[in-house]
Amino acid sequence: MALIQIREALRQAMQEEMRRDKDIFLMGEEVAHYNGAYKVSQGMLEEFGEDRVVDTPISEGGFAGLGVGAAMAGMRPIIEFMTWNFSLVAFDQVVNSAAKIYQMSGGQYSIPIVFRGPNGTAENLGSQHSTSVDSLYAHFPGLKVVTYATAYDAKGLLKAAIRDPNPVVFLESEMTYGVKGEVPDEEYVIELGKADIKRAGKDVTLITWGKQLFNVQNAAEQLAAQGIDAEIVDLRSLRPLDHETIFNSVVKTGRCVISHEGFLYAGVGAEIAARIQEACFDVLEAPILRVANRDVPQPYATNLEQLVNPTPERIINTVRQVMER
Amino acid sequence: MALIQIREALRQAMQEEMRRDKDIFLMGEEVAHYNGAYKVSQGMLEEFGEDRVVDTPISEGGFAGLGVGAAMAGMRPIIEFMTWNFSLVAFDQVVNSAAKIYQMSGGQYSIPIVFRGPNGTAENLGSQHSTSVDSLYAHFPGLKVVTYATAYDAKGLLKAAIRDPNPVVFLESEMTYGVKGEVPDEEYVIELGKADIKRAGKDVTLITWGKQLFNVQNAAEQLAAQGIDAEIVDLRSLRPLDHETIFNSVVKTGRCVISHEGFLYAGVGAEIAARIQEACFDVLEAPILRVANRDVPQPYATNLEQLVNPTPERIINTVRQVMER
Amino acid sequence: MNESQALPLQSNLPNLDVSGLKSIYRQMVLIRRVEELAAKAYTQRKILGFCHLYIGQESVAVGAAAATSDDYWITAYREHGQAMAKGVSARAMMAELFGKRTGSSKGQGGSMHIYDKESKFMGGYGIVGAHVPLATGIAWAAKQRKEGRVCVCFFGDGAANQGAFFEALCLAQLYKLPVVFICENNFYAMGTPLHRQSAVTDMSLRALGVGMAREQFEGFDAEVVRDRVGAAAEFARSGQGPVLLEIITYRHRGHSMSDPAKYRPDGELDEKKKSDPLAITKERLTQDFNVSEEEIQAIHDSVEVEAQDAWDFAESSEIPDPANLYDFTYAPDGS
Amino acid sequence: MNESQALPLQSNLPNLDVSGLKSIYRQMVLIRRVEELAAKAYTQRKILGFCHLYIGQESVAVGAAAATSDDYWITAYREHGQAMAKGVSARAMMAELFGKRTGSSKGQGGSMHIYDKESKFMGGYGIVGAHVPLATGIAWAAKQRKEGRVCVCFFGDGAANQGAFFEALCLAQLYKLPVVFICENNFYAMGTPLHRQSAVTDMSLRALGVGMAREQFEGFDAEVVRDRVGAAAEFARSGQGPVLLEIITYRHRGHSMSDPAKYRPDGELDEKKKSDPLAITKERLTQDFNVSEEEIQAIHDSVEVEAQDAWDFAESSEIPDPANLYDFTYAPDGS
Ligand SMILES: Cc1ncc(C[n+]2csc(CCOP(=O)(O)OP(=O)(O)O)c2C)c(N)n1
Ligand SMILES: Cc1ncc(C[n+]2csc(CCOP(=O)(O)OP(=O)(O)O)c2C)c(N)n1
Ligand SMILES: [Mg+2]
Ligand SMILES: [Mg+2]
Repeated sequence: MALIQIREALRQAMQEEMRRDKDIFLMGEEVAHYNGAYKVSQGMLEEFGEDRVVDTPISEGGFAGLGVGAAMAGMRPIIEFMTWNFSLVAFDQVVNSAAKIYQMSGGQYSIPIVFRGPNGTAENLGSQHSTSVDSLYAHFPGLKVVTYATAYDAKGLLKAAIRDPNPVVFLESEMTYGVKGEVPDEEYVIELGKADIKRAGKDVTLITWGKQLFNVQNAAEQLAAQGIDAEIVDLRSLRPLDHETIFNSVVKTGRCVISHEGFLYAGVGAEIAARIQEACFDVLEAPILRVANRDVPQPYATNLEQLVNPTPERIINTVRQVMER
Repeated sequence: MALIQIREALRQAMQEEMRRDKDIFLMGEEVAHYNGAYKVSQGMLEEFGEDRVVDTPISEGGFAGLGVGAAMAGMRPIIEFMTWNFSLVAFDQVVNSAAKIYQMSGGQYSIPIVFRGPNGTAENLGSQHSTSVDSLYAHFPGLKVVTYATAYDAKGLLKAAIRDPNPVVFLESEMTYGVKGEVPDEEYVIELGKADIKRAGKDVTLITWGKQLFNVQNAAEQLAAQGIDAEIVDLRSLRPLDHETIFNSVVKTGRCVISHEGFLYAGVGAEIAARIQEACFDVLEAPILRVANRDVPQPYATNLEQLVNPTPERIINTVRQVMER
Repeated sequence: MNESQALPLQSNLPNLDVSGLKSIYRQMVLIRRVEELAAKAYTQRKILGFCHLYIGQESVAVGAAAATSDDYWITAYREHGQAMAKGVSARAMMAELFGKRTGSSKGQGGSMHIYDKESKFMGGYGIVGAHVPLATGIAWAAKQRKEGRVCVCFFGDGAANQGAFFEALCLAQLYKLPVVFICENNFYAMGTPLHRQSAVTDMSLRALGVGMAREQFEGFDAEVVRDRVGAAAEFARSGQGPVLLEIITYRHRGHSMSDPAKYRPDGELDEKKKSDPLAITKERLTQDFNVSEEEIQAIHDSVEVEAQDAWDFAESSEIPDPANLYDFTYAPDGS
Repeated sequence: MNESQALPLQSNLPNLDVSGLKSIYRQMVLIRRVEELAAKAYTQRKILGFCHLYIGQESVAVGAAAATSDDYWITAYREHGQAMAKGVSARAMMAELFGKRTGSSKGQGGSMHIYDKESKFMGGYGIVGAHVPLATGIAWAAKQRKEGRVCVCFFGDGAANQGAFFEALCLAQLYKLPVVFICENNFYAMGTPLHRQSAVTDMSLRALGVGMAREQFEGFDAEVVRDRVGAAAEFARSGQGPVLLEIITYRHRGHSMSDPAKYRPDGELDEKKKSDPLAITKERLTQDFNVSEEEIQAIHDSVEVEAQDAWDFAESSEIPDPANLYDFTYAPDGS
């Protein structure tokens, strides 16, 4: 076991896979000579050279499309969006090219590509730099959507994403690249589509994913002190969803709160709520509640931003509401 | 009252508003000289001239942005996407420019713009031409999202959308442009944000919007013959949502099926289900079920496409499931 | 460094002999005949959705194929002719249009999405301009793997207004990728004539803004197309970078089967039909190569058989099996 | 028709007198000083998020403002200098950076989103290239309403690779819209030098592909910028169409406050500082207009007061009222 930063875990995942398979390359803005806007790809240019770690001009639609084309022709590109906000100018390439070519070609061309980069709110970046894209991509069959909170998950999931024969949207966070976690010395891969119980509990199920896990864990600790024993389901994979783990937990607790970053309306949380109430109708003792961003474009000022974000306090209050039913 | 096609109703809405306010103009591919790819703007070039009915090159991102800029400078553009599929190359302009400028500028610049065009599946157009964008846009605060099924609603809602000081995503359907309906001779405007009960009933609430209403009505008639009296709530406005009408209906019936075009995952239907189970938990006698596209990119072949689409048969079966609880 | 490469480039292709030219002619006749049958099938509602015919532009695809038969191709939705020129059989083509499981995309794609991995035909696409960046990626792969192949990318005059097209030009030139961009200028984007959609009507000028080699020429003569595309492909193949070709052509039919094409000025179509690609190559065969009218007729007869066979094959093939509905969303693990 | 307009264009602006030049100088000094204070506030965490300084590029905004004071402006996220040159007060600017309700965007926007309707400053934007199409719409409105105004649109060398930029050029040229596109070429897009992000390093060449008038020039001298932007604005204002200007400049600081800018070749920064816009205009004032060192010092003193006042104002202003959180999502009916 080694204690490493999440950015190192991600880097190791890419390095190990690139050493194994010379068809893999990393491409994006500032990934090579600058060593990555957030230093995720530090040193990779040096190891793999300019043909495999490639700086691009600012043209997300262009290089996302380049990646898809390269994947069709048999390579396995990793396309970094400096942040997922900028993927919105490449939206069509992800949802209409990457997601659909396998289908349109009647299964002739698979698209083994990973799109990755930081997602969601950081701090004080304003509304154009704070979008959570989770639900926008998870909406589309043909894509897989994966995220993580810990270094361990980051590495194992990214390796699985790179090996997957399908386009994977891989959501990171610039706020947690520096967070450290234990990672095994030996190789491991975490199967996509499996949620992880990050805390076992019996009173209420808290469902979350990505860095919001930290807020949820914080809330769960405070709740424990108040005598409420929460189970935390970290989805890790948004598409496909791990129904079994989700439903088993809710069947056990009978109560559920979903918390995630980004907008509530037609978010991934809505989908999970809709599925749970369908599958677990008879065991639910309270409505499923959600805690996400308040429904406004992200303001710059700190006091307003904190009001918008799904904080541990809001989670706690919501759980208490659910418990009081 | 006059019996007119939906395309005429839409055209009348634009014409009447353009006569009233010279700041309104219509812009898009083939809207002028060709009279519209689906003839919605037939004759408008002749009436209003080249400065107000404007053909564009194929550059949706460019002319969507042009519209937003013109709105900032005080005009009221109507931007036609030949279909909403093509808005995906302009996605950033809609969600990052149009939706956020009012907020980013601290309320200095409102963006009175309507983006309109046909949405969702037509027939045998393949996966790149069959996207329902409802949830992609409804996700974003700052946008309003409106749709219709009848000629009456089409006209009244489009007029309201044009008058609204905010960006409105207005979803039409090429399949129903030729469908006729009664429209009053005198002027009328339908307030945005109000759902409409298209059929009163007491056993189950069917929630829908857009041309899917026709499938739902078809299903409701068959259900009536089977002794199930369904209430149909036609949302018309997806953002903002008319909670009152939705919840009142579900409180009355205790059962709910939501049916819409497009993908299920993080669709608008998920949001509505999540909200209903939250607000109506105690009165629900069965889980809320959804009937939407099956979770695959739209195939070309007719037999597969029909399997994918949310048909009256699938709605009926789902309602029966809900009734049997 | 800031200047576009001077053209015309030199082509090293040997001249076509009579059998080569006959095969080009046959291919063009076959494309036209299959397209005519597609039009007929469309009116009978055996083919549904959008259907964009290539009639009038055959020389572009067939000429280009004669120069780049082992290279990658990618294109837009007006791709029936290109698919066949590149190697898709009339049967697989027609069956796809009919939505049958024997179609080139197993009935999943339809008219706008013909694919054939075998012949390196990387597909037809429906979002105007969006496939152009894919070409840079295909060329990227070809270059990295030192395949010596280029990627030929077709698109229309209308597509040359899309940001995706521009970004692809930038990337291809920056990385010196082996792409031959072919703008098929048929003077219309749906109902909009070129001069109302672009301030410049020489679309090859787009190359100037990124320093790319370029050439504009008339493409009604398949031999000329073969020569010029060959030259561009040689240039790209040799590592000197991409080329933007604008090939002037004309479509005889409407934009799609549902477009009556009333926007054409009177007489334009008749005028353009004087440079029908089939007539030009036929004249060359009969005048310069002394091919007899009987031989020409024999070509048409054999095409007729092949085209009818394709129809029959399509008609008699089975529709897709509903049991396979979910098989085309995700590639299975390990693939 | 297919050729770009020959430049340089003629400017009809009268020469600047000493008071005009002094006011330009003062404006540049003020921008620099406010930026320096912003840097200081950033290290004290009074300003948060991204913060891109304009130091080194002041002559571009201030020179352009002297030629287009009543026109519309729109730009990207490196816009503090442009906002102030156009009319945003140091107070409103600094208060926005501090996230206060007295800020130009009421604390909603922050560093990247300064707006001021009063001075026709249509905002700073964060998605590279995406604001360029907005400029065509602003110009569209100005043209329709016969305002006689142009829209000046600033963006970086890196932005000239985005599809949005290209589409905007196409539209502006097709509709002959009064836009002056100003590519501020500071030779870097974040850490990537120009020659690694574009095959051509003369970004004004982008105009050739759409037939647009263009000019490239050095912009360290505010007077030159005023003259050339004035000429371009006259051209656009007179209905002849848009112009693409590439103005060569340099940023003295990193891309943003978090970039140490280690990618610069040794000595480059020192070399570039020899053409510091402030030094150039100061020399012109003292050498050609005989302005005394005392007068110069007086300018600096008054700037110091104004900049410090802005800081104090920002610091002492109140943070936004949480009660207004939902007031900035939708404009109220009737507005
Ligand atoms: C992004 C996008 N916008 C609009 C359309 C609708 N559309 C389909 S073909 C076409 C015209 C394209 O013209 P051109 O590129 O010249 O090709 P041609 O049809 O002449 O072969 C348009 C506008 C589309 N498919 N995609
Ligand atoms: C679409 C998009 N991609 C990437 C970024 C991240 N980014 C912000 S500024 C920048 C560099 C821009 O360079 P340039 O246009 O030359 O402007 P400069 O910073 O030099 O003023 C990048 C890559 C972004 N904001 N938007
Ligand atoms: Mg064309
Ligand atoms: Mg720059």
